[in-house]
Amino acid sequence: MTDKAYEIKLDIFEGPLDLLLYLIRKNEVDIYDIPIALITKQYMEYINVMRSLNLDLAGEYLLLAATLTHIKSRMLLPTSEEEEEEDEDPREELVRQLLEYKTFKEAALGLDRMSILGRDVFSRDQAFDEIEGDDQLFREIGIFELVEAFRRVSVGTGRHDIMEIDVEKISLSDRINDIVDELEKRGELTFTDLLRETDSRRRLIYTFLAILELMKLRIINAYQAVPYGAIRIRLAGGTDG
Amino acid sequence: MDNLKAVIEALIFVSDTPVTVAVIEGILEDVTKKELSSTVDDLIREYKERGGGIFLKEIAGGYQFRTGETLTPWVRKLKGQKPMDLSPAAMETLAVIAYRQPVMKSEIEKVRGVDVSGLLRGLLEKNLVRIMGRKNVPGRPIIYGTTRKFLETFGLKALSDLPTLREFKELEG
Amino acid sequence: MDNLKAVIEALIFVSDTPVTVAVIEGILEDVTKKELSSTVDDLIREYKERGGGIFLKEIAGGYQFRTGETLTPWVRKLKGQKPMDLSPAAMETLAVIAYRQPVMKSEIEKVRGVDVSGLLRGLLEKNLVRIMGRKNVPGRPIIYGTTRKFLETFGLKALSDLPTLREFKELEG
Repeated sequence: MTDKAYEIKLDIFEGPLDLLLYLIRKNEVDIYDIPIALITKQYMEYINVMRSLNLDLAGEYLLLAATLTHIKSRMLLPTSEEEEEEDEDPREELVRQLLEYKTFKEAALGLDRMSILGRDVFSRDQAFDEIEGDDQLFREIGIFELVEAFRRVSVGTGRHDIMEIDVEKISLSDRINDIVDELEKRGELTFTDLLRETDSRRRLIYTFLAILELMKLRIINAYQAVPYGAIRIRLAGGTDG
Repeated sequence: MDNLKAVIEALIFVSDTPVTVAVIEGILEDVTKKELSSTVDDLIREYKERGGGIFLKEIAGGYQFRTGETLTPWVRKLKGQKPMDLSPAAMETLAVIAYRQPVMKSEIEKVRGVDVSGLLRGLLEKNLVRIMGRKNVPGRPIIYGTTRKFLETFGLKALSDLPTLREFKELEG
Repeated sequence: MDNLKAVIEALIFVSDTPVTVAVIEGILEDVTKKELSSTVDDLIREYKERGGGIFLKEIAGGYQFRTGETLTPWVRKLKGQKPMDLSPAAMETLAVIAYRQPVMKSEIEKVRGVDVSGLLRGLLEKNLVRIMGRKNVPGRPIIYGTTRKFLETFGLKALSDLPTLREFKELEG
């Protein structure tokens, strides 16, 4: 095969597994019994051509090259007779991966063959809407749009403290919201109302942290009628006005 | 052409403005204007005789499907239910509240760099944002957080389902 | 109601997204769900038997008029726009998400053997894929799934309407 032939094929591969599938198909070999030496050799040839063409070779191609080489060397190792039955075929994991990839590659082709809106079939264009919509109704908005909006403002300020929000911080907000919800519903709660026996350690910690944060912000007040009595919490000063 | 009527119908259907005979002629090259006109007339008659919910009408020198005039009340009712979108500015304000809550207005403004009073009012009215309380310091600033409806609108089980910016950045590859 | 069929037809016609039976029910208050469903079915059959340029289809849990599949070349000519084009790599990524959802990014990458960050972002931007939340495993990774728009784009009634995945013979032992 000449370099020219490689060149034509290069950009049509969706990744190393795709290249491997192509080689298996081209050589008309059984995917369940891949001649590893032959396929590895051809795979390396492709990799070398890509390199010589200074193509940006994704690390994944090299990773699979290493895997192939490793399998090849394992296939060459002699195995003793009693080991043989237990030993799995060194190719097994790779074959499994290839079969799975092949399944989804075909599923993708299946999707592509469907009647795609805007490509094969069309619905009616809606240029304008003469009637205003209802303010209380929302279409379901994707979280992606929300995060994207947050990223936009954060990048604008260039401030690191804004960017740095972790799962812990958001989980704490969850607990804060739950507690305020409960207080709005019931007016007053005791400390123990907020803690359930079934709570995980993590949830207990978040509950305490949330109460501390709410007290620090003075969104809630804590009372104790008698010494050592139940600690009661209320929303401070009401939420209106 | 066998399916001339079907093609014309599809063309008029997908267009958001009335379709003229000249436009159809440009698409179906080997059909005469006369043939086109008579086919469109057939279609108009068919829809009229059928007496369904939609009719083919001649409008502004072209043709367009329109809903029957007697059906306007129902159509209006449907259109009135059309869900609203949030403007990018409202979305950004909402995002800051969602991620930074419980948060004061001054903090939101520091991040967004502009006054957010109007946007906040809008989000409160839409019940996506709520007042969680007032901080007991001079000026008694209001503290904001998100609502249950916020979670529903975004299909979230809890706020902790929100991705962090670090996770989001990973998508840039 | 005498003109129930006409009203339903008009409602589906004016909407820019598939209209569900629930939405129609909310507009026509005194009609039963059963009556609505059977009337919609009548309409679907009518358009099918007529074999014209438009058809009523069940899409994403609702109903929408769409042009006939054989008319694509002409409609495309009228539209003159480039259709939404998904690269084979994007289509593969979408296929893994569609069939494996809710799915983590790392799972998609394991199947495809390549990094999918950019592709995932593109699919999120096109609103074909959405963030569904987090998986309850250590690290709470983000999980992805398909959107309503995915169903609309591929003309599916529901996810269960996806063609069955042709799984390959598992390895023995």
